[in-house]
Amino acid sequence: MKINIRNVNQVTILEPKGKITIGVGDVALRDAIHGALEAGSTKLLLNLAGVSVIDSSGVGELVSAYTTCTNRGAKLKLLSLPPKVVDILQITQLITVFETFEDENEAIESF
Amino acid sequence: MKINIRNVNQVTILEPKGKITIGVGDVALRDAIHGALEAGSTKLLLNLAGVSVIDSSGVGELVSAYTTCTNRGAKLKLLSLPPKVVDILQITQLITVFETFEDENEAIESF
Amino acid sequence: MLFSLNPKPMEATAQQFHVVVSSRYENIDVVQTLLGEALDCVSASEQECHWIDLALREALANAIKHGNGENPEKRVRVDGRVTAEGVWIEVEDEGDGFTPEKVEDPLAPENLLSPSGRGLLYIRNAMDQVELRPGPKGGTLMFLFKELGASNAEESEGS
Amino acid sequence: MLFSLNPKPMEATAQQFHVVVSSRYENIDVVQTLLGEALDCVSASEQECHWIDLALREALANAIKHGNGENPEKRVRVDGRVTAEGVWIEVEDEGDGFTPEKVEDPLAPENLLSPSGRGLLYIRNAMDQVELRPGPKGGTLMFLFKELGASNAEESEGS
Ligand SMILES: Nc1ncnc2c1ncn2[C@@H]1O[C@H](COP(=O)(O)OP(=O)(O)O)[C@@H](O)[C@H]1O
Ligand SMILES: Nc1ncnc2c1ncn2[C@@H]1O[C@H](COP(=O)(O)OP(=O)(O)O)[C@@H](O)[C@H]1O
Repeated sequence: MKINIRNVNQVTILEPKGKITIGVGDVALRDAIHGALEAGSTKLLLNLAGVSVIDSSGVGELVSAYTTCTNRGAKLKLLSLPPKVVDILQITQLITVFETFEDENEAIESF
Repeated sequence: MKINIRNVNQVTILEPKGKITIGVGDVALRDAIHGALEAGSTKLLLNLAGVSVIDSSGVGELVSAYTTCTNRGAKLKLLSLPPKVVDILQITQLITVFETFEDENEAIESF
Repeated sequence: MLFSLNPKPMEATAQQFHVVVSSRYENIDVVQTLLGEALDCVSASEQECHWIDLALREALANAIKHGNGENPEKRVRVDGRVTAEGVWIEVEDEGDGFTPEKVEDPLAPENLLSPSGRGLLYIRNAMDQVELRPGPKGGTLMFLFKELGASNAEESEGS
Repeated sequence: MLFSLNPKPMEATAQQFHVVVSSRYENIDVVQTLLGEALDCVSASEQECHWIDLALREALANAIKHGNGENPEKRVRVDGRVTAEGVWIEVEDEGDGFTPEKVEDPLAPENLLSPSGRGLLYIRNAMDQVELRPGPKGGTLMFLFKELGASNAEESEGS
């Protein structure tokens, strides 16, 4: 898994590519989120378009990222969820927990 | 497999890293050798220190590289063969076909 | 005679695999490749492959993590059988077993934002039948079955 | 009863695997992982692992290339059994078979610089026993055996 990170209008956009699964991908995601928070970011947008596989550990990391951000007064929103990721978040009733967007500009303006 | 290529005193040094095995690594090696020859190189030095696995297809590519170079009036020599590669070339009586070196400078000066 | 492995034959109608791997998460992808190969042969749909893949990943992750405590010396056995009718998977670990009834419900409001505890739910959602049993040596044995070629309505439960 | 895979048990003393993969060179690494896992369990030496790995690679490459003509629809079966005493491997392809006696000697002067033709020689060098036979459906069946824990002198034949 690779994570591309860029900043637009003070929003940190994280774009993981590949598998967010137990062992490697989940840890990489956690590190990237923590890095952005350490750098002082309070507006995080996670673009999931490039996620090919996610498992329960990956979902757990999404939830942890969400609660960590909230606890720190930062906001985490999700962008471009592939249908399979939507399915997987729906099964565990998490889809409504997250604020999700289809369009990057719309997401950026929402913060 | 990745191949790093650099030039020292008109000698093209090719440094493959990883597996020279059927399907991917063998083709990558062939392409790199052909590329160097197309670029006009006549002195090629193949550093095998980074080769983790080689199979008969990889050995076949070494032999093809040798004959292609010879047919074109270029020279191909080998550098830093791991013990396992030496074993494998010995089994098929190829070790004496190649001029091999331990030391890069010595190899470069030999051309 | 040199050999007596007595292997299962290569059938046109049933794909089988039997593997034992050490408790490393990288091995999940290795086993996953074998399942994918078997599913390819029976032309399972992309949706079916996706859910079975998820179930197997979760089952292996549990075996490696909770069963074998990430101890690479402990092993996980996986047997699979795939036909046009369905997929049967058996996963066995060398752990101490557990009582599935005692596992907390990840959909309970107090667990909704828990960082873990969703694997079994995903497995049950993805497969048609899930059975957990103590293994012969005290570890966990998990049996999974999913019918293939079922109606689309059934397949896309999750969506 | 949900299940009847009737798998081989997870033994402490013998590692077994049974896989069927499509004719793609990437799958050589998948099978190689399973062999490596099995060899790990019996603490085979690095030299032993290296030569058995090479033999299996060559056997699979031949099955995929010459046997199955790189047709990904055709499959290769691999059965392996590893104990502290030795390694048994069986590889079956879905090709048309061949006559090993007709294969040219790669050590003959006129073949020494041939771009191919060395695979079987490497296999024979790496293993203690090699048997080639027509498979039940006309493909090639290859049986390989190598003793483990033999003397170092024997192991490092190639060096
Ligand atoms: N193979 C296993 N061996 C022992 N305990 C297990 C096994 N599989 C699951 N469990 C137990 O069931 C719980 C729930 O598992 P699961 O739903 O997959 O979520 P998670 O793995 O995120 O904890 C685990 O926390 C563990 O206590
Ligand atoms: N599984 C197989 N099915 C059909 N022919 C085979 C098989 N394995 C080997 N052969 C034949 O034996 C020859 C020698 O094989 P090998 O020594 O491995 O060298 P190479 O693969 O480089 O040709 C091959 O060229 C092929 O004609």
